[in-house]
Amino acid sequence: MNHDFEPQIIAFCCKYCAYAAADLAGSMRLNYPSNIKIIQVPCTGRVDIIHLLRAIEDGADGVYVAGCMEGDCHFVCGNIKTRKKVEYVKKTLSELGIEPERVEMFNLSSAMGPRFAEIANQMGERIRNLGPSPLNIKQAA
Amino acid sequence: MIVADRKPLSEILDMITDRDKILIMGCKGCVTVCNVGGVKEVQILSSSLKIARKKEGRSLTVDQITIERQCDPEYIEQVKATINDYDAVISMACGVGPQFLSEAYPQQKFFPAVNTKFFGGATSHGIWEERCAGCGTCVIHYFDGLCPVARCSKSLMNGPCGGSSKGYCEISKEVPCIWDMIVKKKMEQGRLDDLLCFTPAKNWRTSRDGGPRKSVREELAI
Amino acid sequence: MSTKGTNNKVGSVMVVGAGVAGIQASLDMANAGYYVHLVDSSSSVGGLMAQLDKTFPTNDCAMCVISPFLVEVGRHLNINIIPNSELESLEGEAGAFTAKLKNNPRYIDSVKCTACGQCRQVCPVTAVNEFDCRLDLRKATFIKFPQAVPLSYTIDKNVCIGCGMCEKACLAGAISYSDQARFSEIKVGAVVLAMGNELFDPSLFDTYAYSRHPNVVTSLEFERILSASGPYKGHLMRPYDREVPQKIAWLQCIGSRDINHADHSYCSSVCCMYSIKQSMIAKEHAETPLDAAIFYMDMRTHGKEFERYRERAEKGSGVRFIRSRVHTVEPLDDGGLKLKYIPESGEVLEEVFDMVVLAAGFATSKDTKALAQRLGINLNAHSYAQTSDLTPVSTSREGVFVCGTFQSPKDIPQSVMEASAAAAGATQNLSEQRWSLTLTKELPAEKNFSEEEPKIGVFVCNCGINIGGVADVPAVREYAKTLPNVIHAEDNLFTCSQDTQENIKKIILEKGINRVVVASCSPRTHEPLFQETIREIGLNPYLFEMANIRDQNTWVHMKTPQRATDKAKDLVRMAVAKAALLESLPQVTLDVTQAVLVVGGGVAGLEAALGVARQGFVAFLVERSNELGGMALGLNATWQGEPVLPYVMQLIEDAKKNERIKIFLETEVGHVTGTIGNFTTTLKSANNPLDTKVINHGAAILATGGKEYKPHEYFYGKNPKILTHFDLDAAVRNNDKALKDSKIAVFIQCVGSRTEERAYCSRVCCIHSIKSALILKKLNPEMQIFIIYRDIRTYGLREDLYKEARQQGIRFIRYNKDNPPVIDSDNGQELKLTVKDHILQRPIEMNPDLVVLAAAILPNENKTLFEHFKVPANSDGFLVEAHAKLRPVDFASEGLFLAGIAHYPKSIDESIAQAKAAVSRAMRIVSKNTIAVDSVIASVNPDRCAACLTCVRTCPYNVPRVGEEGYAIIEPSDCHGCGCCVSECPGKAITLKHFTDDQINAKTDALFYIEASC
Amino acid sequence: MNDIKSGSNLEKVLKSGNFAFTGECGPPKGANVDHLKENLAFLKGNVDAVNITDNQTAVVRMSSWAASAIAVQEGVEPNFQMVCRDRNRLAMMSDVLGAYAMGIRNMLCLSGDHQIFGNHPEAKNVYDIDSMQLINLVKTMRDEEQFLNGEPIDGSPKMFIGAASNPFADPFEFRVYRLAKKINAGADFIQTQCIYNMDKFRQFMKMAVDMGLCEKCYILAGVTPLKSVGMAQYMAKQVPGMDVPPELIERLRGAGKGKFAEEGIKIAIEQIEEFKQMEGVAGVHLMAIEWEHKVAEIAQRAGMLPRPDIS
Repeated sequence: MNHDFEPQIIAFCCKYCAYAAADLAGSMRLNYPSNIKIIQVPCTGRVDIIHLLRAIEDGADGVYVAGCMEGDCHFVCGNIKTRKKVEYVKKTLSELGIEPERVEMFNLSSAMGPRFAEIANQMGERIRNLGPSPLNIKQAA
Repeated sequence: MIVADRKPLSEILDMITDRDKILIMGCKGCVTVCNVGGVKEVQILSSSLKIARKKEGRSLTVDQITIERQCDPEYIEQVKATINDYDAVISMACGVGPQFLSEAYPQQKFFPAVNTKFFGGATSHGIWEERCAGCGTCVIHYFDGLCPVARCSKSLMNGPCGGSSKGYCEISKEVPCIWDMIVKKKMEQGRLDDLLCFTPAKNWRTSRDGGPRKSVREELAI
Repeated sequence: MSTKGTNNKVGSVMVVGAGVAGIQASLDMANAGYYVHLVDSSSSVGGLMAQLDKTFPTNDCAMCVISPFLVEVGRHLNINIIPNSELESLEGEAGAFTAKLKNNPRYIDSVKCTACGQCRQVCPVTAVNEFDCRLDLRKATFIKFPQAVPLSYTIDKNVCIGCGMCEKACLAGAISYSDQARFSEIKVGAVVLAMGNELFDPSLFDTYAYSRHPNVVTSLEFERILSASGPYKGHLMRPYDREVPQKIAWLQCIGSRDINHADHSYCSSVCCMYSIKQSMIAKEHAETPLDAAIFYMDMRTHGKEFERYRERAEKGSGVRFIRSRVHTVEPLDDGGLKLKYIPESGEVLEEVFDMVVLAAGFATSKDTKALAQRLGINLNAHSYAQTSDLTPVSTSREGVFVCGTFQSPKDIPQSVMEASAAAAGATQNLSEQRWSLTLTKELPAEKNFSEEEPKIGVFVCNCGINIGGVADVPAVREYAKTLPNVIHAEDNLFTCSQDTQENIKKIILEKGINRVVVASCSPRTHEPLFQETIREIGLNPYLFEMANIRDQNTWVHMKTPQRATDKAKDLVRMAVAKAALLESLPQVTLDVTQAVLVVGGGVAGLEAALGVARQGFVAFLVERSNELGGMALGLNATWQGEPVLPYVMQLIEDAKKNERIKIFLETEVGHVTGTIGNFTTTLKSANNPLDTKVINHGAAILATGGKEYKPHEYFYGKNPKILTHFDLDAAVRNNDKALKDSKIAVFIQCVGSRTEERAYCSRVCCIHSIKSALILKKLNPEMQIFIIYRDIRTYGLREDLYKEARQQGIRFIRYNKDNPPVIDSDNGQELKLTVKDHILQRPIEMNPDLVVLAAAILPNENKTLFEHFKVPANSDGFLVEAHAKLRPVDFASEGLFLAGIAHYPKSIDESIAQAKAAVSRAMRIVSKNTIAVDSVIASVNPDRCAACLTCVRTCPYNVPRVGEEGYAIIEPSDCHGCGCCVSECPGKAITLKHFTDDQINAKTDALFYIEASC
Repeated sequence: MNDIKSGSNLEKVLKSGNFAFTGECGPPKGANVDHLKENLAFLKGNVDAVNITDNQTAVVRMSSWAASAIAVQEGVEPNFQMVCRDRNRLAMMSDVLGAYAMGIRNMLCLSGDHQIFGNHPEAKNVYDIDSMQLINLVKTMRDEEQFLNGEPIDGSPKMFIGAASNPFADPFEFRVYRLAKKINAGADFIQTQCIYNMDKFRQFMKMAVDMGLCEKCYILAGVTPLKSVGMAQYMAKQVPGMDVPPELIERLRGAGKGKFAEEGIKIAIEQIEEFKQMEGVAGVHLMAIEWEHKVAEIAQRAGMLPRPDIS
């Protein structure tokens, strides 16, 4: 494990839950790695397979989607649909010999500021343990 | 419509292993409708291939285009100007597409990215089922709209065989026994007698067994 | 202005007091068709909340949540802010008052003043800054706080030496030393009093050394100490030597629940919670571990999510909770403060703290009392506006309404609720004058930039020190200038302040900016504000993008400024990349269905339906059971002793008689479709689901109520001597002889509340128990009555009941959660109750004839109903409002509102207020003929559409269809804008406006320094 | 029904009114025929004819016509099985002619298990014609002395035509009609799937009798002795169209360890005893899979010996 490694992680967060939870984590002054960048979407249902692949292609070491709790999607079932898309991308990455754990789906409510920070920390830690994306290693070499 | 599945990435990667600039061609016909070769899938394949190459530390230039149909020469004509700028072209159309392309552009190498599977339709979103085997002699009216040629694992014309169990075929508990459906439908409609008469051996000449087929419409042909 | 209608009622309203309640009332009424005059004695709107650092229980930054409201009220065309003014008299009667105002001089003309601050720079005089609770200084020419509205300076004539420096410096020529008080008259149809309250002055308490020692501060002073814009810039220091305190003590009930020093027997309702908040925030601010201790009598965390908040403080943050009233604070030479106190164990303890915070309660000011007298408004014994529980926002004078802390001590959400309720009350009889005096805003035509290259302006906010104190804002600003398409970048102290809005507009025009990026806080709170600003000068609101560099950056990475700066740059780069691809979106307007669906026929539902009808609109009132009235049918009296049943019967009769109310009994809500302004709901018979009706409505109010918990504890249901509150109320109504014959009655509190299973406090039980105990005492003065409790929560003026109960000899025995009373009913009907006495520290045994269980209040189970409306419930089953503080009646989904116990357990007066508030909120929608719908919707490009039906099959709302022309059609008004179809469309024929693939991918690409390839 | 069609032993036994008894034997998985001969020896004299299976369960073995020819050589009358899976109509007709020329006189016409179950699941199946059409094809060759295309045959194959019937497959109501259809198509005798659910079989036979099918055709009831509880459970769960009632499995289990096989044989014998009495049942087809050496014992204990000699 490389201790200097600072992974770049993109988090697609839905406006109603995960993004609000991220704001709450901020207002609670909860710390998480600074190299997690949030992209707001109205609903995780808007997240497309290509958005996740594009992030990996661009060089992200990890990507995750964070939506409302299952059953509580503001748009009924966008989060459930996107969980399946995340599974598809995991499968694609496996096929390409890239750790599928670099992509993940999470669910949390807008009130779960601490959970947001926990997820961010957990994902940061996971990617740090996995090391840089194989796409970045080759490029650096 | 024609239903297809995308080939595994490894297979596609092997096809283009020595090529660095490719064009991925989608088709707006059947393969778009069955979510396998439209604009969206072209983007996904493009990104996946680029990821794979980047992982190897090699670059891959990918252009994308999705044309109206790859089974019509006029639409294929649209890529004429640039088609030979690529090391290879991947077609995401059914098996017809890459062949039409190969015929139109003999200098270029065309790879199929999908496995063409059957004629069928979506029973619900994300699930497609076979309905027609293209046998050339339609008999579904004898079977109340249910085709035993395409939908019986053994294409029995006098089914069901002894493997039919609880409405499912012997080959899998997920494959419905079409003969079970035929019998039940006939029974419901009080026309079981239809099934008591012997159906003689089918003439397969009109099917693929009769050799590559062609349809000529004299009144249309120019 | 033109007058419409033939009667002499006036279509404008006056609101006195521009704190959060006054602002809310003003916005509600102005948005529902009335012209509002908002009067405040101060130079700015904002009131007490503007001085707060954070708010409980979400720890949101107070200024951050209130500032969009300040700006909205400041820029509202139909709100006339009248600062520095007092209401002298109110003549005439309801519907047509004449208000006489005294407009005190500002000495600086607010029309001319540009708030450039030059006058302040040259002013040689320094004075104490009252806004910072005298902990800081200001000049004689000053502005109350950076986000002040109206944003213009004033001169403090009490300290001004008249040197003339500012007059010379002011290029706008706004200074006018000779400014005099003026008097004016305004005709209004109704008045809402929202003067708020001031805090008790603890200098009267010698024992706490407040006036003798700087390290003893009031809670408000401590708010300013914590505040990022306060005297110490958010650094936790003690005033005496600016040392960082290691130990801070909070002393509760200063000037509350105390008749010895303060003559305030009431509870101030908010102090327990704000002390918990302050202790937690102080611990966060402290660079070294801080020992925080709260000394209290009863911990009153009776609001929604409060109990969990307290748990978090104790278990998560390690705040010490000490049940004891400190009797003396002794200053030490080193600035320390020695506290002497007797904890529960009984011994006398001493402990030294570095700082003491006095949790000062509310007190009605002399000015307010004088105003009440001038207006002829009755005050109660505690000098709060006299109201009835059944008409909680009506004063003794018709046409004059009250809300907020002038009504009784309360927290912000309760004040906001009452403000809306007062707005509904004030406008109820003026509905024929609706829209008669309002003005319409003329917006300039939108400019068409479609042919132009993107020219992006970037505005980076310092947010006081919230951002600038962590990240290097100038560096971010300079970096922004280097990004593609950026033609202007600047940083602002507060990008959201009104002067910055003006500045943004000016810069946009000057430089020809056609896309705007603001890097500041969260788009959730501030995007609408900035969008409105750019629209005012002809930019489409969607040519705007925000970078969240505060909530999701500087607040998270406070301890790593470099990283925060780097991340801010990344976020700005990403926002700029998206901004370059932004497109104008057309504003779609739809006709509004001017009717409201009210679900639930209890008191809240009835009040809501009647409120809607009295405002002149149709209400559909749907009740699942076969009768109206709900839970209130089982209650005898309000806490002030007003009989409930006649009131409920009257409500039911009024509702039945009202032609505008369509009542559906034994009816349930089925499928709900549509969005704000136009919902279509299927109602189905509770008995026959095939018997359905379809109704159209523009808004819906959910008042689905609650019920009393049926305890499984304490042999309830197995022994006839064991009752719940509702059982006891019924027994009282039926003159049950057993009650009178009881010799010993025991009330057990918190049965089913504040447990592992149900962590919340049910809020009403302590009051209900004490009220019932007093009734029993009246029935049989010889009866021995015990109330076994954990904390007595007779919040606000309800403390009177507690006081009276003790005077009547009712005995209170406290128990711990881990050590509850035990009932032994083995001996047949004879009950044996054992409880450990907290004072004697030993078990007491008694044989009660009557045991009353203060059973929890539960929300009604309505899972499917909530799913139909897609509204969230929390883990306890209560509905979740849009914002715990400032939107307590709204759902996050627009057009849907909530009221009553479905929101949280509450007393009948609070339910009534919330129901009226819901009416007021709904009026913002249904009072208009048209409504603008969200432009973030899916749209189909027919050329790309394969008519494959993917969208038809994946839309959660069944909106898309394939039309006769052979491509998918998505009706803009039906689209909810989730984007599910967009991401599934195999032909990429559908785009979600404002969240296109190109725009989303541009952000990703930009993070990795990839130039947009699209 | 009384005219002799093929003159096979089986035909003669049935037509003489005897209760027929047939066995079964799978060809070897190789060209070594020693084991085949050994198994045939076990069966010889104990049964009237031996079914020689055709790539049973889609597992490749020696061709069934060749193994049948060996049986002829060994003095055991074969019942040559032919499935529709592996041959088109040309191959079928040529094999029928060849088989007849080799002295084979009985044929059982089957659809065949789908190749997905076998050891070459990737194979392309043929199913040019189905079992019903095969029955008809053999009948046409025999009685019309024509190929399927109507061309005359020089020396027609006089086969005793058999077909299978599975009373336990679904839809149950249709099974007896399909049996009738096979009889109409030309089946002279029927061998049923192994029977475990006697109630259901009784019901089936009653329907067959009521429809007069037993007057047009000989029905041989299929019996397979259960060797173990595992086998019973496998048959119950994994083999399509097999109906093993749970009570039967319990009975087997109740016998106790080491005694399952004996209990299985007991059950089989009880079944045979009942079939002898059952109206419409003309014989028993004993499928003693890999248990050829037990056939003599079962036949003995079931009172099936000696076999009638009708030559």
